Order: sequence, then C-alpha cells, then structure tokens
Amino acid sequence: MKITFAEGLARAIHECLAADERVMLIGSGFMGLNPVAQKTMEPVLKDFAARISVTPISELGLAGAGIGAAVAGMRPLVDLSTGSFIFQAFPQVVNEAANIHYMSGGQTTVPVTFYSLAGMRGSGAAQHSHRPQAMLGQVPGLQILMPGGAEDAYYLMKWALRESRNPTVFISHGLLLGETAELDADAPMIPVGRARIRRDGGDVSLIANSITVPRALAAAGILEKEHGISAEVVDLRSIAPLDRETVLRSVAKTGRAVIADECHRSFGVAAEIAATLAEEGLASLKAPVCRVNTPDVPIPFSTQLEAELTVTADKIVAGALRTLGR
Amino acid sequence: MKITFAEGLARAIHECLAADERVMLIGSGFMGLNPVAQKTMEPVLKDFAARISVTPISELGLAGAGIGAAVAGMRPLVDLSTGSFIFQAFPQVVNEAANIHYMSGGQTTVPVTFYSLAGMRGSGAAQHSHRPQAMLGQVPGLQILMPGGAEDAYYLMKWALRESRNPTVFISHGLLLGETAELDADAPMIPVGRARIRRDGGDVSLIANSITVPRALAAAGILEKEHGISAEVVDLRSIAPLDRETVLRSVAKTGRAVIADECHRSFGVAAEIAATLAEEGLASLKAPVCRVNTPDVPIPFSTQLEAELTVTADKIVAGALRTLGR
Amino acid sequence: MKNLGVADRVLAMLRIRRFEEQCIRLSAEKKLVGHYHVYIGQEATAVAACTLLDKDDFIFSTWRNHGHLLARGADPRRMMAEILGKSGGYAGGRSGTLHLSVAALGAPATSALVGGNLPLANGAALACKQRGSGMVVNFFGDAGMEEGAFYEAMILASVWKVPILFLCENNSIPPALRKRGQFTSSTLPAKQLVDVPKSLNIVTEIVDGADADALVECFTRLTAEIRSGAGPRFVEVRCTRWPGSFPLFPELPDGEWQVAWAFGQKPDRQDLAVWLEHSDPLLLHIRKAVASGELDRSQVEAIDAQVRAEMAAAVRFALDSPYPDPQEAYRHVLAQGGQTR
Amino acid sequence: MKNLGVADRVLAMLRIRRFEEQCIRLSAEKKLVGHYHVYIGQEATAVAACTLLDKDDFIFSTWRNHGHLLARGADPRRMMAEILGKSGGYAGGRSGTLHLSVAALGAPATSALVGGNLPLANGAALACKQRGSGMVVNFFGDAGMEEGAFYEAMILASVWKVPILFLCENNSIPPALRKRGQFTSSTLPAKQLVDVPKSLNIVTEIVDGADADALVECFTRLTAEIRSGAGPRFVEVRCTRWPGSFPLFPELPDGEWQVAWAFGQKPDRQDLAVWLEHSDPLLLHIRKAVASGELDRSQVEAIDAQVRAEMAAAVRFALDSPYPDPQEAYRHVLAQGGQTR
Ligand SMILES: Cc1ncc(C[n+]2csc(CCOP(=O)(O)OP(=O)(O)O)c2C)c(N)n1
Ligand SMILES: Cc1ncc(C[n+]2csc(CCOP(=O)(O)OP(=O)(O)O)c2C)c(N)n1
Ligand SMILES: [Mg+2]
Ligand SMILES: [Mg+2]
Repeated sequence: MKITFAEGLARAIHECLAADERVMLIGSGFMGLNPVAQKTMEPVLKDFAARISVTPISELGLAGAGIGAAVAGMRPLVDLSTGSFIFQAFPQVVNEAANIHYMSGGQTTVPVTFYSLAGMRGSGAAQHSHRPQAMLGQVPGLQILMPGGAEDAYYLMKWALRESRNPTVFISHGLLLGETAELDADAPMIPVGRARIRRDGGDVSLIANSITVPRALAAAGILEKEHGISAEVVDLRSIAPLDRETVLRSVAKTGRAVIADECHRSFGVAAEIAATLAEEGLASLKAPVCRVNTPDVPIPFSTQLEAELTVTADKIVAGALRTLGR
Repeated sequence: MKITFAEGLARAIHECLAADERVMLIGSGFMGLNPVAQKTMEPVLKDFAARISVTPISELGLAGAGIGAAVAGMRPLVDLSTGSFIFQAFPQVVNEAANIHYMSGGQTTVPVTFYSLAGMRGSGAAQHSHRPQAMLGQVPGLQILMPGGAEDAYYLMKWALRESRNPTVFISHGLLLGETAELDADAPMIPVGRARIRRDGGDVSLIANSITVPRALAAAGILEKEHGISAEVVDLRSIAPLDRETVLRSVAKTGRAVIADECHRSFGVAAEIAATLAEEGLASLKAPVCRVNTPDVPIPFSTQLEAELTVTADKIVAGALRTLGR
Repeated sequence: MKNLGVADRVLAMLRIRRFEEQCIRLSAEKKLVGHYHVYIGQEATAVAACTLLDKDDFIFSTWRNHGHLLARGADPRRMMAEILGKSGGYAGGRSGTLHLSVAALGAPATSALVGGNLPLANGAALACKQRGSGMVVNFFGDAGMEEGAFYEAMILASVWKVPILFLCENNSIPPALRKRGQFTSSTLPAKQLVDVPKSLNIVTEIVDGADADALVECFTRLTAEIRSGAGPRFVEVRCTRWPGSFPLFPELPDGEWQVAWAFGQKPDRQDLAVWLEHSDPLLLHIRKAVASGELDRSQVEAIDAQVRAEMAAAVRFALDSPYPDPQEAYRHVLAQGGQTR
Repeated sequence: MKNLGVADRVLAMLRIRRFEEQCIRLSAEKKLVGHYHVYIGQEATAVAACTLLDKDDFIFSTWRNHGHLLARGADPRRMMAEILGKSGGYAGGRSGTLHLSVAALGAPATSALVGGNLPLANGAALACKQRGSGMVVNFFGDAGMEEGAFYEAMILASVWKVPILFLCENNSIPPALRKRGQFTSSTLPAKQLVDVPKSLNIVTEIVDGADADALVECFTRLTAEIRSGAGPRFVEVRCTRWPGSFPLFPELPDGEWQVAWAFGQKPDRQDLAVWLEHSDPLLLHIRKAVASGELDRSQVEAIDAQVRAEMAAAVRFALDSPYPDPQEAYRHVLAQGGQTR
C-alpha cells in the first residue's frame, strides 16, 4: 500500500493510541502549515480527544509535562512543533529527560517522545528553519530518530510510542510530509539503530538522513544515468543510535564517501560520520571524504538565497564526482 | 608577571569596565564555588557597582537582557554561571543573538558576551557538568572562545569586551581557574581565530582546547620523557572561528593527530576536527585519527565513576602511542 | 514627542491597512511566498504608540510587525521589497516579513518567536536606563504571555525599574469585552491578563484597541510616567479579530476596504459588516472625526488617494527590485571589524 | 492517608536533623565530596507533607532533597551511601546528593536545576489525572519562582486542573514575618509570592514552617481538596534560615543539636539560641508536646537514642560500602529492552 509520510505518522499515532492506554498526546499539530497533511490527523483528533491535552504556547512546560508523565508511567508524545522551538524546551529535553534514567541508577525509565518538525522548509527564515539533530547528538541518554521516507515515518513512530523505553526525539521534516513509499504494515521493520541501504552501489557511498534521503536517491539516479557511476545510498534512520558499522561496511566496499546532511557544516551530523571514517575507516578511503551540508550561515528568507544554501541532488552529484576525481 | 586564570579574567573585566562606559555586567559570579578565585573579583565589585545589575535566577531573561542592551549600543557581559545553565538561555543565545545581525541585513550589531563556567568540575554530576561548545558550534553567528591558559583568559576576555562586534560565548572551566601563566599585558595578542602552538613537535599533533590544554601539555611531557616521542600541542583557543589551517599544517608535519576534547565523543568538537582532517588533510594522515573524549555517558557523581570518563593526560598518551603503532 | 492631528492619524492608519491589503494580494498572486501576518484591525495601536516616540527610543516587534514599522516611519517600498525577498529590502531579502527591522528608526531586532522579543526589549530598556536617555515600547501578542520568557522579562523589568512599555496586543476579544470584562482563554488561566504583571508589582492598564483616542490618551500618560523614571508599565490593548484573519492565510473577505463603508455603505459579508461597525479602529476613528466636524468625506478620499499612490509605488518598487545575488547569502553572518581575522 | 502521632512526628523530624548533621561531619572529614545542601530548619514541612501521601502518589524534590526522601520513608543507609558516591547507594553513586531519587517510594526524579522539577511534577500530575489515581507534591525553593519554568508549570497545572500541591519552601524569612507580612526580596518583585499563582487562578495559602501542627492542618485540607478533583493548590511555607546555613558549605554552629536545648539549656552561640527559641520546628514541636503532656523528656531521649543508632548504622553502612567499579559508569545510560539493538 502506498502512503505519504504524513499518513505514516498519523496512522502510527492512531494505532498506538488504540493499542495502549498509556499513550497520550500533549499537543496535536504535527503537520505544520500543510493542510493536506493536517487532514491525515482527523481520525486521531476524533477518536482520542480525551487523551489529547490542550496546549498553551509553553514549550518548556509541555516538554517537562511529557517527561513527568512518562516518569509516572505513561507513554506521551509531545508536539514541540517547528524544530526551532525545541530550544525553548532544551533545559527539560537535554538536562532532565536524558539524565533521569542514569541519575536514578536505572530505577526510573522515561519513555517520552518529542516530535520536532525541523528543517529548511522554504522561506521559514532564520528563526524557523533549525535542524537540532547534531546538537542533540551531544546528549547521551536521548534516542534521535530521523525517518527519510514514509514507511520509516510509520515504523519509527510506532516503535517510539509502543516499544522504546527511553526519551526519544522524533525529527520530522516539513518537506517530507508529502513523500510517498510502499508500506507493508505487517512486515517486520529493520531494527531501530540499523541503517537502511536504499540503493546498492559500488563506486561511492552517499550517506544521508531525513530530507537528504530522497535527494541522495535522486543524485544516485543522475550519477548512474549521466555518469555511469554506481552509488550506494545509506539512510541512517537514526543518529542515536548511530549505525557506524553499516557506514563503514559501505565505504569499505566503495572507498568513497559523500555525506549529505542538512545541518550546518561545522559540528554537524556529517562531521561525526566523517570522524568515524577518519578513525575507523581510514584504510578503505580512496579519496577524501566529502561533506555536503548547509553552509555556516543563518537561513535567509529569500527563496534565491535559501536555494544557494540548500543541500540539493546536484550538489551531492558534484560531491560524488569530486571524490571520483572527475 | 605570573597570574592565575581567575586573575586574568578579573583583570580583563576590570580594565574593560574602566576603559569603556558601554561595558556593563549582568551578574557577577564568574568564579563558581571557588573562594580563592572569588576574591579576584573584589576590585570589580567595589569599583563598578553601578554598572552591575542584580540578577534573579532567570537565565533566559538575563541572556536576553544582554542581547537587548547590546543591540541598543552597550557591550554587556552576562554571567550565565555553570555551563549547564546555558540551556535555560538557548532560545535567546541560539535563536536571537546569533541571528540578529544577519536577519537585519547587517543593520544591527550584537556585541554581547555570555560567560559560561562549563565542564566536568569534579562531583558536579549529570546536571552541572555540561560542555556546550560543540552544540554552540552548530550556530552560525556566534563566536566561541575557549581559553586554555591564564594569559588567554585575559586576552580573550579583553578582546570580547573591547573589540568584538558579535555575540560571543566565553567558555571558562572550573578546573582552570587556579592555573597560572606568564602574562605580558602589553604584548600584542595572537589574533582571535588563530590557534596557539603551545609546544613544537614532530611525531604527533595533540589538538586541545580549554581544560585539555594543560592535560595535553602534561601528556607531551610524558611522551617525551618516557617514550622519546616529540608531540606538538595545538591549543585551538576558539572553536568559532576555528583555525583549521593551523591544525592541518601541524598534522601535515607530524602525520598523526590525537584530538583531546572534553565534549562527549559523538558530535563533539573532536568530530569536527577529525572531519576536517578526513576532508582536507587525508593525504598527510599516516595513521587513523584518534579522538580522546568523554564517552557518551551522562556525568556521574561518584569520583571513581567520573574519573573513568575524564580526559586525562594518560589517555592522551595512550592515544598518541596508538597512532604511532606502539 | 509629537502628537498627530486627526488627518495625519487617519493617514497613518490607512497606510497600514492598504499596505496589508497589498500583501494579501501579492500572496494570492504567489509573489509573496511563505507564511505572513497582517495588522488589519490593530492599526490604531501602532499609530498611537509610535507617534509618541523620540529618535533615541526603541520598539521591539514580532511576526506581526508591518504596522509597527510603518507607524514608526519605515519606507513602504523597502518594507515591501523585503517581504518579497528582494535586494531592495531593508535586509536585502534575508529577513522577509517575519523579522523586519529598521535599525535607523530604533527598531533594531524583531523576533518571530512567541515571547522572543520581551527579554530583548527589556535589555534595551536597561541600556536606556544606564545611559539616562530613551525608552522602549515592546509590542507582543497575547500568546506571548504563555511563555516563560514573558515571565522572566516581567521580573527583570520590575526589579530593575527600567523604562519600558509592555504593550500586549490581545487580538481575539469579543467586542462587548473590549472595554471591560474578564478575559477568557482556553490556554491562559488568568482572569485578566493584567493580573500577571500586577502580581510582579508592575502598574497595568487595559484599553480598547478600536478607540484611537483612548489609546492616545493612555499611551501619552504611561509614556510620560515611564520617562519620569517610574519604571515599567504594562498595557493590554484589546482588539477584535478581523474576519479576514481566520483562514490559515489572511484573505480579504469583501475586497479592499472602502471609504464608503465609513459613510453608510455596507459590505456584502455580514461578519465583515459587524466587525466594521463595532471593531474597526480606522472606520470608527473616521466616523468620529466626521461627526465632530474635524474631517469631511472629501478629505478622507484625498488621504486615501495619497495612500493608494504610495502603496502602488511600494509594490512597483518591490516588484522591480531584483532578487539578491545568491552570493549575498554569505554576507552579514558576522559583523566585520571586531574580528581580527 | 495516615496521620502520625506526636512521638512519631518527633522521630521523623529528628531523623532528618541527625542525618544532616552526619552529612556536615562527613563533609568536614572530606568523605562527602562536592557541594551539598541540608534540610535543617525545614523538617516539619517534609514530615507533614509526606506522611499524608499514599503509595501511588509522587513527590518531586530538588538539591535539598534529603529531608523529603527520609520523610517519604527512604533508607538512611542507602541514602548516605549514595551521598558518599558508593555502590550501595540508591543510584550506585551516579546521583550523589544532588539528584537522590527512590522510584519505589514515588520519588522517581529529582532535579538539581532551579525550576527544573516543576514541569516534571506537573506531568506526573497529568498522568495521575489520566489514570484517575494519585496526586503529586512538588517541593521547590523560593528561587524557583524566578524561572520561566515555574510560570509555565503554573499555567499548565491551572489549565489542566491536575492534582498537584505546589509546595514552595521559602527559607529566608525573618521570624516576625513567618505567619503574616509581605515577602520582601531583591530578586522577585512580588509583594507576596502567592500573588503569582493566584494571578493564574490557582488557590493559594501561606503557612508557618516552624509550626508542625499548622503544617499538618494546612496540608491535610489542601490534599483533600486536590484529591477531590479541585485542581492544583499552591502553598508558601515560610521558614527562617538556620545560622549554620550561611557559610558556603553548611557548618554546625554549636555542635550537634541537643535534646537539652528543648528543656531549658542554651547553646553558646547567640544567633543559634535565637533561632532555636523562635524558629526551630523540631524544638518548638517538642516543647509544645511536653507542655500539653503528650511527651516527656525521657521519651524524647529514647527517640533520640533510636535515631542516633539509626544514623550510626547509616554512616557505617555508607563508609563500608565499596566504591563502584569504574565500569559501572557505562551502565544505565539507556534502559534496555525497548531498544532492538
Ligand atoms: C516559541 C514559539 N512557539 C510557537 C510559535 C508559533 N506561533 C507563531 S504566531 C503564534 C501565535 C501567536 O499569538 P499571539 O501572541 O496572540 O500573537 P498574534 O499572532 O495574535 O498577534 C504561534 C503559536 C512561535 N513562532 N514561537
Ligand atoms: C537553572 C539553575 N540556575 C542556577 C542554579 C544554581 N543554584 C543552585 S541552588 C540555588 C538557589 C536556590 O534557592 P531556592 O530555590 O530558594 O532553594 P533553597 O536552596 O533555598 O532551598 C541556585 C541559584 C541551578 N542549580 N539551576
Ligand atoms: Mg493574539
Ligand atoms: Mg530558598
């Protein structure tokens, strides 16, 4: 069955609410300003109104409420809305949620999921376009899920709400909501923490996550058609846990790595992948690693300026060609 | 003249208050729980009481006040106290201070300095031991200064309060406050954004910042004395701007890099340095890069557990030996 | 401090109204991209507040900033160019509608985060106090009071006694409650918004945002108190939501605003008619001025003609302004000069 | 809900007092490393609040948690071991004094951040409401009210009407103001702390923290209201600072607390004598019980002997407990089971 990313999310949320009384929603936006995607949430809103809490614009308090409810035995999903607003909740997400299990010596578990609709969404400008994933990667105790396709939107959300026993940041993307994929809801999912090889290839590894997954796939298509190059596309799916083995195995095969990630270049997700290669995969590298990122510039409003900074399929292609000396 | 790190800070603050009426303090702690270091601030408190604002425990509001005052033409220094509390101020530091100059198209400048006494200070435990520098490195528009010695505590603070035209996070360290160095206050300082070669060497580069600087220097001493190895110690001094050139030049010479940094391993400062080497310095690497970091574990209270996670001179030595195949 | 005459006040309000109408049109035509917010129905507030300010005063605004900036004297041409992401805009297309600022007019930083500008405004007021000159007007919406940042800013302003007018524009009040009555909200549990700052020892007031004269009287008094060193003041301005603001993106329910509506003619849409009759600060102010003989229809029409010409020029300027060179994306990340490299 | 008899209440308070004295001693001997906070002078509050709670209720505490946990029934041996960073501690040495928690006793998460535990406590109360059982007591200090997190928690608790007692321990009030009078602070501009939650429609109360009977009466009433579904309640408990709390690290101004002080004998230090006479909840409660004939000196001495023995055992257990194996540092970062790898 073909579903959109938004449908995958809404369906997972609905199924989890139906299956487990402890699942509850703090906020229920999830779909940003996208009216088509918003429609997918209607069954949830209709069937589970009693388990959805009204939310003032108090992100810190809401995140904390989710943590506290989790600590008290519930399994809350907290809508933190646009990625940039997670900073409002940082004291609770970074310094409470992530630490409680450890500080208690394992006495207390914190199965809360924070939903963050992050990324460069088109004219969101500097204050509404953040990708907080690399920052959150500095926080041991958090799980960070980053679906790159509709089926993983479904699988990963379901896993977070039903199975996870730890605080989880679910990073969604405004420009992925309409992306479609084939879903077999009954098929066992690839374990969380395992990357997905979205396309096999032998000449270069394109390592991607979230919005850069469809772009890397497009780049792989161009590389094959226009340059006769066979690119492997690795979709990380989560950055905590981070599947270093699959990345290393792919690069061991291809000898070349292009890391496509929407974070700012410095201290971003791509830096960690590149560092892993420099530490554990040096011998397999036939060419310097290539990072394709958002430059270290706040996100401008104007479409023309934003486009200049955006990680595109073309830039991924150019990066791949560079690693191949072309 | 020999000064301590704390004396360097206090002296710089005093001189800047004396020299420029626009300099003002929002809070005046700076020295944590260290009574010896606290004494160094007495002249500032006595001579400039009228330019120090009383501060409730409202880190977000205080950071914002510093930004707003800067925008209105002042040059405030905001004491955000223990590094872990900067998360309270993240919405203002990350999403306001860093973006204002850009969003205004260059109309408005924001010469505010945030002071953060960060790091693993000994029994600070999970909620008081954060090192936020790598996270802040994901924020274009911020300058991040990280003195590794008393002379740079003085020089860099002075530069931030007198010359900088941009929002600056000054990262201090509880365990550095008593470190001493020779200060020649009239000597021109190494430009901000330029690393300091603290020790020349030819066999391996030890790349350090803040608290890992004295530890890397100790490691270099051990390497020489006990192993006959000549280690070069690079003190980054700031991580935004980041002096990639000096790092690349040093590793071009030695062929080996050990990066000692107190951030958690994943997505930390060391990751960015390692990535830079994988991208721009691959040809000079004679051995895999080695990161010496705090493991991805919240900081435990117990001295024995904290010690297990701490970046020590011995671990830096072990890392260097590994890169040399010993 | 200047005080505008009636005609100038109508001009200033109509300028905002017509500017926003152009935004709505340009958005419908897909020339304005992305989400944006208009100030229709709140014009009297910005005009009354900004005309009381001096050169060394500051304003801090939000995503709903167009009216504040126009009232402060910003050039509609450069504003519109910015909103369209053009190089002729105040920030060369970097800010767009959300963070429009004009430093030369004392609007140095506009935050699009709920609660974001309150700590900033407070800091600017601290700077004014330190220097002994100037004051701050801090515009924000009622939802701003749901953020911890609001609370911390109230604490600091009250402790520091800084010269600031916290101006909360509560834009979803039924007409009958505008002058008095409890504020009822599903998300802020205060009976009256002003109860919160009051609990922190800040002097407060409530005023009808559809009544330009009441606003002028209130702000004149409060800014005088603030300038005299009395410390912060908080005012809740109550406005009634304009029907065009209910959809996800604003729409003109019955085309552009008509001068004739102030002179007896009715629009087709009933909800709009009710809003105009009871809650439109522009219409009510014109009607009052006409009733008192201070203004006649031909004068209003002349003002309208002037404003329409201004706005046509603004739109033309904005459309003609080139898109920024992509390399401009890399400029202004850091101010130059302080850095030593 | 149980209610303690007078002797049990003295026992519970004295247990806290003596536990904290041991902490001060162990810190002076450098066996307790790092910063820590003691609950001396506030014992009646924790005892009065915690003894009203059931098994499915929760408490949320701060850096000043020793008293809260002991009153809730935690084992002094495992607490002391944790405070010394030993493997026998509740968290195997990971939490230390700052974040002590005992999940099995409904104290699942203790935050050492000012304002940190309020949003958490509120969320646990939301869980109680959803499940239809249990309530929350949220202990925090007066500085907590300077954080935005406090404000947001008040908003949410009031909007959601969750079963929570916000218990603000204001521990720096002069004796004369404990029962009435304005709260004066250089950092929170409220005339009364309770004015802030009141402005958000939360029912509030002020009570004297040196008067155990008043605390029991107040908390009994408020928790009954909360359990009946009336929504959140806020209480300010006013305590007077104990002289030993003024240095950077707490010190015993005149050695350990003496039973004899409750029976006419005076300590050498004058500031301590004044504090004991007017502000020590333990001493005042014993004196009242003796006056009314409910307790005599020999009974108090017997209680003290029991407590001293308990504390000696706790210290011995803690000192004997081995330091954790360094490999333990890597355990409990993530709960196992949910992860698929
Ligand atoms: C921190 C934060 N949270 C949420 C948002 C999304 N948001 C934008 S405008 C808005 C509503 C604001 O309402 P109000 O403050 O009353 O202002 P109005 O738009 O009515 O003028 C919200 C929730 C935001 N911009 N920032
Ligand atoms: C967010 C944050 N800011 C600052 C601190 C440092 N700090 C620890 S205790 C304390 C004072 C707390 O006073 P109060 O809330 O009255 O509690 P008390 O210690 O008096 O019980 C401060 C400022 C902190 N722990 N967390
Ligand atoms: Mg509003
Ligand atoms: Mg206190």
